[in-house]
Amino acid sequence: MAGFDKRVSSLEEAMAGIESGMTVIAGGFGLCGIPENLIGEIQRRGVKDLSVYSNNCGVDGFGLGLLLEDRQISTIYASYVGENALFEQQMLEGDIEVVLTPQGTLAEKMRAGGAGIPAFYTATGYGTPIGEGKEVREFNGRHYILEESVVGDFAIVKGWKADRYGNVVYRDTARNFNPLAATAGKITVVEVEEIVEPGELTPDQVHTPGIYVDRIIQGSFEKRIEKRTVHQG
Amino acid sequence: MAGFDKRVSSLEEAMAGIESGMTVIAGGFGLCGIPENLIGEIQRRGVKDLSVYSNNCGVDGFGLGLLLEDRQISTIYASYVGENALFEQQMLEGDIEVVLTPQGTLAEKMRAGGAGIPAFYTATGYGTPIGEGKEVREFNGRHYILEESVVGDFAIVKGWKADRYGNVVYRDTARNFNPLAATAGKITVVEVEEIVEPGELTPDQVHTPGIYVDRIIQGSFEKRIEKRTVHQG
Amino acid sequence: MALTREQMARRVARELEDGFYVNLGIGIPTLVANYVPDDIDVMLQSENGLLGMGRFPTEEEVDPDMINAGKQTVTARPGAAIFSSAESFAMIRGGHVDLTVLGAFEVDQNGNIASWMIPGKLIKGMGGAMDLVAGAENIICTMTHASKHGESKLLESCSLPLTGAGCINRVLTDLAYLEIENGAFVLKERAPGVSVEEIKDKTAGKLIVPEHVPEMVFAD
Amino acid sequence: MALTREQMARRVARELEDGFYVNLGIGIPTLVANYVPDDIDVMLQSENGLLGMGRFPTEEEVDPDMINAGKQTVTARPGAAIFSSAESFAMIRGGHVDLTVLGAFEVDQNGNIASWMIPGKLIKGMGGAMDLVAGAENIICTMTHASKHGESKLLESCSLPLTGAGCINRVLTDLAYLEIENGAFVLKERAPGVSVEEIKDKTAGKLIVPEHVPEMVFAD
Repeated sequence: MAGFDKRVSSLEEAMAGIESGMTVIAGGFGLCGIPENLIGEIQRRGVKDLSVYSNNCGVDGFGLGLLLEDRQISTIYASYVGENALFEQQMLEGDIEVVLTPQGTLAEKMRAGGAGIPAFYTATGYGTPIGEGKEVREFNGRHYILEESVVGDFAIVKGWKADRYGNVVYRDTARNFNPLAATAGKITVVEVEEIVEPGELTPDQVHTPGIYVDRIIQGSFEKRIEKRTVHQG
Repeated sequence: MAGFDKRVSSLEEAMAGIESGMTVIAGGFGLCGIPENLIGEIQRRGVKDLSVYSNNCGVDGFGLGLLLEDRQISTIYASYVGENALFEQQMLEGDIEVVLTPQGTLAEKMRAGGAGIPAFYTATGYGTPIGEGKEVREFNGRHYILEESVVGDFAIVKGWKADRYGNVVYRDTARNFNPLAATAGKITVVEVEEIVEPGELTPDQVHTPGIYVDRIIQGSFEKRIEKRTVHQG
Repeated sequence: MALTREQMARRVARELEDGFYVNLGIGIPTLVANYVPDDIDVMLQSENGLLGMGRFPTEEEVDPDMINAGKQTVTARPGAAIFSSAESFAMIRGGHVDLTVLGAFEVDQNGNIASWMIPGKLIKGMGGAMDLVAGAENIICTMTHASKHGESKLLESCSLPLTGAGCINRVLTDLAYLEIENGAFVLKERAPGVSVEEIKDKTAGKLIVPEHVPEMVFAD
Repeated sequence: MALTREQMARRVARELEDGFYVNLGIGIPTLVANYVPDDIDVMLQSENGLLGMGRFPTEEEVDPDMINAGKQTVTARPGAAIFSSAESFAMIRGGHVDLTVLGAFEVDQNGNIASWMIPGKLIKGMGGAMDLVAGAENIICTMTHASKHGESKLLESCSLPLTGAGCINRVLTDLAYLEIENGAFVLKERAPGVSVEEIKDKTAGKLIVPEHVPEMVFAD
C-alpha cells in the first residue's frame, strides 16, 4: 500500500521541489489555521520570487510575514493587508506586487482551479477598480466580471487530523481557505496535528478527500491568537 | 425563535406555493437519496409544465418517474435517461423535452446557481453536440465552453438528519446532488429521516448550513434499491 | 446631538427581523449584535466560515481555532454551522444573507460605496466587503455623516475607489437615517436634536427632505 | 482468438500503478477491479460521490444509501471518503483522477470518442462520461474491435455524436491494444492468436503497424 501512504517525516521532505519563482497557494485566515511549519520551511530554504495566493499575509514576524522579512514574495494575491506594517511598507515602496482580490473571488479562484473550471463570472468587483480591464458580461440584466482561476505549483495547508491516504478534517474556523487551497496545488502538502489510522475518519465527515493530497506531515503549532477577545462576567 | 424554526408538519405545507410552469431542482442519484415524499406531493397536486433539473428521472412508477406518468414534466435537464422506459418513450415522441447535460456540468450548474455565479467555463462537452451553440473560449491553450448556472423556484432535497434551523447532514452516497440542489432553490424543502435538537449536529460536520433551507419535514422512506448486488461468499 | 456609536448600533438593530441571517462588518456594525431585540432571533454569519456566531469566549473557552472575520476569538451558538471560505462566499454571493451592515468612507446618491482604500494613504484591502455588497440585496451602511473637518461623506459621486456600484440603499449616519432612491438621499429620520438644516449642510449629494422628518427616539 | 471480457479486464489491469486513483465505467471496465495485481493498491472513484469503493456488500451489509455510479450496492473501504456530486466532478474535471477506463461505441484516429447515443435508436445519456474524458489525461477505452456485423469501431472519423474530442490515446479491444499518436492508431499488442492481418482488416482508421507486434500473454 506504499502508493497511498502520503506521510513524510521531515519538513524538508514535505517541501521538496519548491523553487524560486513558483506559485504557492496557502490556507489560513489571519493567523488562524495557517501552515506554520511549512511556511517556516519555505523561509529556511530561502527560495525567492514566489507568487503567493493567501487571504492575508500574516503579521510582522509570524505566518507569511516571515517570508516578507526575507523578501521571498514578489507577488501576493490577497484580500486584506491590514495589520502588517512590513507588508504595507513593501507594498507602498513597490518591493512587492500586491494584487488585492476580493475574499470571495480569491476563494472561488482556488476552488475553480482545483475543479478544472478555468474562469467564472461574478458580480463582485463590477464597477470598481477590481473590474478594470476585465471582461464584463450581462446575465439576466445584471453585470458580472470574468475572473480566472488559479492552480499553484504548491499548496500549503493546515489540517487538524489526517490519515495516511491524505483524507483531512479541519477544526472549527481553522478550516477557512484550507480545503480550497488543498484542491489547487499541483503538489499539495498538508500539515496536521494528528495522523490517525485509515478508517478513523468517518467517510461522510472527511473535508478534503485524499485524492487532492500529496504529502502529509504531523507537526506542532503555536496557534498565535491575533485578537484575544473575552466575555466579561 | 420562531423565525428559525423551519419545521413543517405536513407535505402540503412543505410544498406550498408550487405552481405549474415552475422550475424544480431535485437531489438524488438514480433512486438513491431521492426526496420520495416531496415528489409524491408534487404528483398529488397535479401541477403541470414543470422544468426539472435532476441527474436521473427515476424509474417507471417510482421517484420522478411518477411525474412522468401524469405528464407533469415538460422539460428535464438530466445526464442519464436509461432504465426508464416511459421516459425514453416520451422523449422519442417529443412529449417531453430532454436537455441532456453532462453530470458534472449539471452538478456545477446547481452549485454555481446557489453561489451567485451566473456562468462558468468547462472543457466538458467541447467538440460534442453539448457544446453546439455555446460560446467557446481558450484558456492556456485548451478549449472550454460557457455554461450558465441555474436557480430553481423550488429545490427538493433528501437529507438524513436536520435540526430545526435547517442544518442538514446526508448519509453515505445518498448525499450526491442533494447539497447542491439545497443551495439552488428560491424555496428549498428538505425531507429527512430524523429531526434532531439544535446542537446535536457538530458544526464542523454540517453538510448543508441552515441558511440555504426554508422548510424541513420528517418523513419515512421506501429507499428502493435499483441494482441489488451482493458479495458471494 | 449626534448619535453615539451605541445609539447608531441600536438604531440599526431596529431593522433586524426575526429569522434574519445577518453579516456585521467591523466597527459599529459589530455592536449591533448587542442590541438585538429580546423577542426576535437573528443568526450571525462571519465570512471566514461560521454561521451562528455566539458571544465572546470566557478565558477558559478561548480557542485559537475559533475566530470571526474580525479575527476576534468567538464562540459558536447551538445550531451553528462551520464551513470553508468558498461555501461562506457562496452564501454571500448567492444572496442568502438577509442583511449586511458595514461601514464606509463615502456613499453617493447612486448607491455607490467606497470603503476599502484611500489612494496613497491607506490600503487595507477589501476583505469580504466587495462580495458582501455585490451579494446582499439588503445593506445598511453605517458611517459618520461628515469627516472631522466637516466634509460630507454623503456625496453626489464617490471620490474614492469604489467597493461596489449602485448597491447601497440605506445609510445610517450619526445624524440621520436615509434611504437612497432614484439618485437621491431621502431623509427618513433625524438624530435627536439634530436639525434638518444641519443635515442639509453636511450632505453634499442630492437630498430630498420630506415634509415631516421624525426624530429618532431612544427609550433610555 | 479474440479476448474474453475477463481477459480484456486483465489486460487493462496491467496499466494500473500503485497509488492510482481510478474511475471505472460500466461493463468491462468494472471487471478491472477484480484483477488489480496483489502487490499494488489502487483507489476506486465512483462519480456519484465515493472515493475508496470496496467490494459488493454481503446480504447483511446491503444499504440503499451506499451505491456506486452504476447504481449497484457497494461498500466503502477503510480510508474512503464520501462527498457531493459537485466535489466528485471537481476531482474529475480538475484532473485529479489518475486513470479512467470506459467503454465506447466508436473511437477515431484523432482520439475522438463516441459512447453516449445512437441517433434514433438509443439515448441513454452521457452520465459522467463527458466530464471523465474531458478531465482525465489518462484514459483507456475498452470496446470490441468491430461490430457483430464486422464493421470497424476504430475509425478515421467517428460517425456518432461525440462524447469528447481528441481525448483518447489508448484503446483496448478484444483483438488488440493500440495507442493513438499523431492521427493514427499504433498497434502495440495483439490478442493471442490474432493476426496483424485480421486487425488491419477490422481497423477502418489509419493503422500503423510496427515491425514487431508482440502477442499478449495471459499466465493461466
